[in-house]
Amino acid sequence: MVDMRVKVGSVSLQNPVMPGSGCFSTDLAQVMDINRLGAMVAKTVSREYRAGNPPPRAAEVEGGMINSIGLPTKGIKYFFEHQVPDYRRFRPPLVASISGTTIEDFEAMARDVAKGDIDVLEVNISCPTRDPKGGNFALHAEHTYEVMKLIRATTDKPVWVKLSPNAGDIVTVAQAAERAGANALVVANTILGLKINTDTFRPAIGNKFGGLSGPGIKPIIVRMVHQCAKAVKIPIIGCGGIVKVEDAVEYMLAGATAVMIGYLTFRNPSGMIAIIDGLEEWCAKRGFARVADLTGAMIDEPPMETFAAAAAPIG
Amino acid sequence: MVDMRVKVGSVSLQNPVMPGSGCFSTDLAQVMDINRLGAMVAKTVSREYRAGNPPPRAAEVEGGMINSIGLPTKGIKYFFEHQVPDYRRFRPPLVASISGTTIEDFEAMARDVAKGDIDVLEVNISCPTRDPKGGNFALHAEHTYEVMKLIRATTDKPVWVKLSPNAGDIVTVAQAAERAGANALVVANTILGLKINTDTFRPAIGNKFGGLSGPGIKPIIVRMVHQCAKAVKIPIIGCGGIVKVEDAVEYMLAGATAVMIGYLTFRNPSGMIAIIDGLEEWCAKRGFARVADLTGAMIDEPPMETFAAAAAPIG
Amino acid sequence: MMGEPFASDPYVVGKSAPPPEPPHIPAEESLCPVVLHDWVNSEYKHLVVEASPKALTVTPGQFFNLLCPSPDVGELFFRRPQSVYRVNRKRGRIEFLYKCVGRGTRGLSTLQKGDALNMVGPLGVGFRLDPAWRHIVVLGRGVGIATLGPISQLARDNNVGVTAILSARNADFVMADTFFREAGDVVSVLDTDGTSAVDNVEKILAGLIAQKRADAFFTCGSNRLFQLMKRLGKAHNIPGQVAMEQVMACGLGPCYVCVRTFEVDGKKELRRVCIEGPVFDMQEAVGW
Amino acid sequence: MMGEPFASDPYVVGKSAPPPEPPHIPAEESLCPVVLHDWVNSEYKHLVVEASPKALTVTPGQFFNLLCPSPDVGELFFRRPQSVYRVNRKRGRIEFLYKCVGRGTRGLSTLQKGDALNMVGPLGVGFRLDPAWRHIVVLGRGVGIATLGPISQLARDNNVGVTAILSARNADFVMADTFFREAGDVVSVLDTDGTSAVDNVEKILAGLIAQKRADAFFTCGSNRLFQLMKRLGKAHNIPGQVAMEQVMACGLGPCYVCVRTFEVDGKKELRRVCIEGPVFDMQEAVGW
Ligand SMILES: Cc1cc2nc3c(=O)[nH]c(=O)nc-3n(C[C@H](O)[C@H](O)[C@H](O)COP(=O)(O)OP(=O)(O)OC[C@H]3O[C@@H](n4cnc5c(N)ncnc54)[C@H](O)[C@@H]3O)c2cc1C
Ligand SMILES: Cc1cc2nc3c(=O)[nH]c(=O)nc-3n(C[C@H](O)[C@H](O)[C@H](O)COP(=O)(O)OP(=O)(O)OC[C@H]3O[C@@H](n4cnc5c(N)ncnc54)[C@H](O)[C@@H]3O)c2cc1C
Ligand SMILES: Cc1cc2nc3c(=O)[nH]c(=O)nc-3n(C[C@H](O)[C@H](O)[C@H](O)COP(=O)(O)O)c2cc1C
Ligand SMILES: Cc1cc2nc3c(=O)[nH]c(=O)nc-3n(C[C@H](O)[C@H](O)[C@H](O)COP(=O)(O)O)c2cc1C
Ligand code: FES
Ligand code: FES
Repeated sequence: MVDMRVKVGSVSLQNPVMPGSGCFSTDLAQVMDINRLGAMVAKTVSREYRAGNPPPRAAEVEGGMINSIGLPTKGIKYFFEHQVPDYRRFRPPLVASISGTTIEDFEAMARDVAKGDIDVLEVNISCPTRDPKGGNFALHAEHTYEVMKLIRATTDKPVWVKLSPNAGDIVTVAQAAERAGANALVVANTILGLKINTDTFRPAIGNKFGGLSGPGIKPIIVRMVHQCAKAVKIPIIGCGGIVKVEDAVEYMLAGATAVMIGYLTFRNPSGMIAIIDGLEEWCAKRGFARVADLTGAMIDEPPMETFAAAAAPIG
Repeated sequence: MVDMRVKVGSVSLQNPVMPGSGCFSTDLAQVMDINRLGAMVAKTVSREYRAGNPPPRAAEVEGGMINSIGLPTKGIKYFFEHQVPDYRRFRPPLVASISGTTIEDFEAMARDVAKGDIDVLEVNISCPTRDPKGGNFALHAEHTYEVMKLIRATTDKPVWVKLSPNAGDIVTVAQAAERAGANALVVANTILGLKINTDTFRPAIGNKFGGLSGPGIKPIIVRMVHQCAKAVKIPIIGCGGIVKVEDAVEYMLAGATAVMIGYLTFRNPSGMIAIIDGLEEWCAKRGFARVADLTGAMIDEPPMETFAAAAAPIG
Repeated sequence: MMGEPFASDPYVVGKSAPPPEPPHIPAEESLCPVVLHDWVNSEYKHLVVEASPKALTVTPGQFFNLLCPSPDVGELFFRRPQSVYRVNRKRGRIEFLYKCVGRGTRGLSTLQKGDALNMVGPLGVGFRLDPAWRHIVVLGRGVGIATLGPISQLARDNNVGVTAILSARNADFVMADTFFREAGDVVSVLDTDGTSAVDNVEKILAGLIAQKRADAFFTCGSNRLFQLMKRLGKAHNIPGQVAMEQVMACGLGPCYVCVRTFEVDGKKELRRVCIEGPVFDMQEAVGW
Repeated sequence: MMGEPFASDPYVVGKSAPPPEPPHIPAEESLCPVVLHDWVNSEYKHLVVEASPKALTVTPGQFFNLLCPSPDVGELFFRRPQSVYRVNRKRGRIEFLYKCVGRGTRGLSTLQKGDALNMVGPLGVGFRLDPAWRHIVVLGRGVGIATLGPISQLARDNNVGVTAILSARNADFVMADTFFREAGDVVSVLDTDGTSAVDNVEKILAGLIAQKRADAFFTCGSNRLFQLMKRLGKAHNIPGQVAMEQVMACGLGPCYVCVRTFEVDGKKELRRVCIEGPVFDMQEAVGW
């Protein structure tokens, strides 16, 4: 028996696997048992109704996809009146993701959403599909600090912040978020990309630029998780390109306490359940009594070969 | 007959396809006719002998590879005594890539290398395998400006600069390079990544972090090429994940004047030749008399569907 | 690497009992053996698979999201939606009629008899049939014809008369006319002889309306013909349904990739084709 | 997407004449039909392909870089180097003996008779045979045995005596002993009976040295045994060659992925296994 529970700060999860925001809704009850998830993460919500970006909204690329959905939302009122009760039919903790246009808007959103029937507030300051420069507050440490400091003051509930891989220096951004009082980091959102259709000469998606996700970005995000884990004390949730059990393990070895999954669900609708089951099996086979012991267990030494001298750097 | 010639500033190439630095040497004459290339790009050279990083130096990832070779070099003396004459057995223009440790070192390298028998000086200020923060001068606009300004003053030969996709804002770096007098931008070097071996719990490569290349990074780099092309007037050379003719076309549509290829050569040793031939065929089929006409030919409008209103954003 | 073609554990048709599961899970991933897979003309293929009990609950207009094999060594990522063309519940079979247009359908076309097709479904909101209707008109073009098969079959089973207007480039591409003939009258209109022109189709529809053989309209496959039916439907107060398409990622509702524009009381809104459709009210749809 | 499995235009064995090309291109990408592909024990497979004229110029110790099919839907990227185990120039065939260890070799093992294998080669610097030698000793373990095949064959063809010491876990994994027996004497040493212990192999080698049946040493496949041979070679002034392995990307020289450490006059240096090797001077190699 493997103990699959993990704690993301004060939040206890029955297992470390949850969906990425925007890749999950209760519609998935069509194909899977939502109660098996570590947590439910709702689609990012804004205060007002937003239609989102023009279609086509997604396109395949080698090793992944790009999307520009544009954060469509029915607004905060609809969220609490219809979506939250709908989520509450299921047992896992509910993470609400919020977005805002200005720092004041973010603060007000945090205040209003956190007092609702949700368990965790996830702050999406990193959506690349709204700002063509590739993110939002999460591109800069100071901006992140300012917005997170204000948000932190609005609530006692756990606050997670979703960082942007488009930041030039994600480590200082992570440290700024920690200083501002964030309880956990989600590393990371999508990477800004462009695909041009060589038949039509036009961008492949309606908004021209879109966020890259899927297995192709995994080495980049695993690196960021590792760098952040070395630099902060708060837990990290790894997110980007997990499509098999070993990918989840890799994120945890790099320092993640839990993981989020997007892309996989599109191809394998109940893939998250398979990852949960597979992770338990993997731990059992490798003799890990607690999945939590994987966190940060990477051996930070070169992969020395048998005869050490042959691999050692010289000169 | 398609006119395959392109001009990268004052440098005329018989076609727009050349190797990326570090992915080419005259050893490739074992499998291909080097004289068919648009240009030859030599491996980055430093002043002194460098052994490079400990093996393993590369690992496969989904949609690409990571590598950390560590810029091994026999030094500038060996470069001119043995390597340049070796390259000169072939006809395409020779691009020498240089690296330095400090700004003074870069300036001196530029002075010494540019006066040798080479056609273009490529300045590699972006190698992610030397600095674990993911690059070098190319991470910041000011640093790029300073080093390029000094280098520019050392020579009348064309100077290209290879930018880093790890920069948070590659556009301002590109503009700084242009202001400093660079004749062309190479966009871009590899993206810093990490792969952990889930059997051994150790990093997959000897230097822990490595640079990600291959098709998985293409949407990111195509986006950067497009952004830079909008922001600068000097020509851009697109580089990252080209494995088929349409990839080269996509880079040119995004604004590239020419392209560089790395990854493909590892799988398909004479792949560059196939891209040259295929590009000519593609142009002929699509009615382009000059391959140069593809540069920047992306139609910068949404991929509207037949019935425009259905695709238009609302609200 | 992606590893196995699916991380989840699909229901394997003919190999295992359906896994025990809570009753509220209406769709599933299943591995369905290919029984038949033939070209019907130079562009369209007819695919018949053995389906799982859950898959066989599919209703007219619903679709499956198919894991098409890659046609080359590159990876193919998104599933490809295909609506069901025919269901044979007695023999436990589901049929698709699809056009080879790109990598996904080209990959699909490589499946051989006996290969297993990974399908997720049944998905989406299908057609509604009001038993009070006495006669309906279905108007399809190209692949749209496939989508209109099951509703025509259902109408016949409920003793509702069907006139099927099948529009195609030429006689080769009038597919399934014998199948539609079993369900009712068939009128083929072609580009080759000009009968497919909107004007001519309008005349045919006007005639059916005049004869009171048009209690409801159904269409799929052509924006031009959809706009025509919408206009006539509005003018003559005939209820209508349209089956729409859009690029999909999840096929299940969460991702909001598959939206189209709709208009209700002058207000535009976006709806998801995969879960709010693919069948929509004809007057609310804006087109594509 | 990657599109075709190769962007370049390989030489297709049996299908086309070699493309006209400048004479200075010694290696090539070729598509070689599989003639035979059998398991020799639970871990090793024997692969025989029809090879191109250029491929058949391979010399002992050289290798090919093989495009292994992916064993699953994930993409496999790097080629996998395999040295040649046997060449049959008369029948135009090249043979490999390889161990299934990971995704690449598992993918390789799925090739069926008649399938085409995409190979690049011949590559690298092979073994050197000095016709003045009267008797050589080859010492191989595991897959290393395969690599030592061609040099043993060449020695015999040049009337140089060969003693082959084949080290293996147990009798099942002593491969190709009949093949080596054709070339000379075979001594099998096993883990199961302790004969493979370094001490025992040292005794055997000392015996051969004493009998003057060791004009040169050749080894491949075990660092332990390599260190032993290096030590004895140094002590007795016997020239030696070792075939080494390293993860490769290009297999051709440019990328510097495949380096190992060497030591000359107390100075360490890195050399590329793919083009400066895979066969190196035994005294200069440091090991692995
Ligand atoms: C609900 C629904 C039912 C359908 N039923 C049928 C049917 O019965 N028969 C039939 O021939 N076709 C049907 N289609 C269309 C079919 O899904 C597309 O032809 C197919 O996805 C094209 O894939 P491709 O890779 O071959 O072509 P691509 O080259 O990828 O694309 C060709 C066109 O297909 C569309 N497309 C691409 N990817 C997707 C995707 N993931 N989801 C939806 N559309 C996409 C795009 O509009 C694109 O322009 C249906 C589509 C939907 C949404
Ligand atoms: C010059 C040379 C000749 C060889 N000859 C033979 C032979 O005759 N018979 C035989 O069984 N094996 C031989 N090998 C070893 C063979 O190349 C590896 O076993 C094979 O690459 C493993 O691939 P994999 O995907 O199955 O395993 P993986 O799981 O990828 O790796 C298993 C091990 O193989 C090695 N390896 C992985 N990728 C590469 C690569 N691209 N290049 C080199 N090594 C790699 C690594 O050390 C790794 O630890 C030779 C290697 C070299 C360099
Ligand atoms: C279609 C789509 C919609 C998304 N919407 C959101 C969103 O609303 N809010 C958010 O924080 N992230 C959003 N994301 C990002 C994902 O949560 C996740 O960070 C990213 O996709 C990387 O994970 P993956 O590679 O497993 O997909 C979205 C991603 C996709 C593909
Ligand atoms: C093994 C390897 C070595 C490289 N060495 C260098 C180098 O010395 N100098 C340099 O500027 N870029 C170097 N690069 C980067 C490539 O030139 C190129 O920018 C990158 O690989 C992206 O292109 P690709 O996806 O086509 O490989 C190297 C890349 C690889 C894979
Ligand atoms: S395809 Fe995801 S919501 Fe429709
Ligand atoms: S594998 Fe590239 S140099 Fe040896």
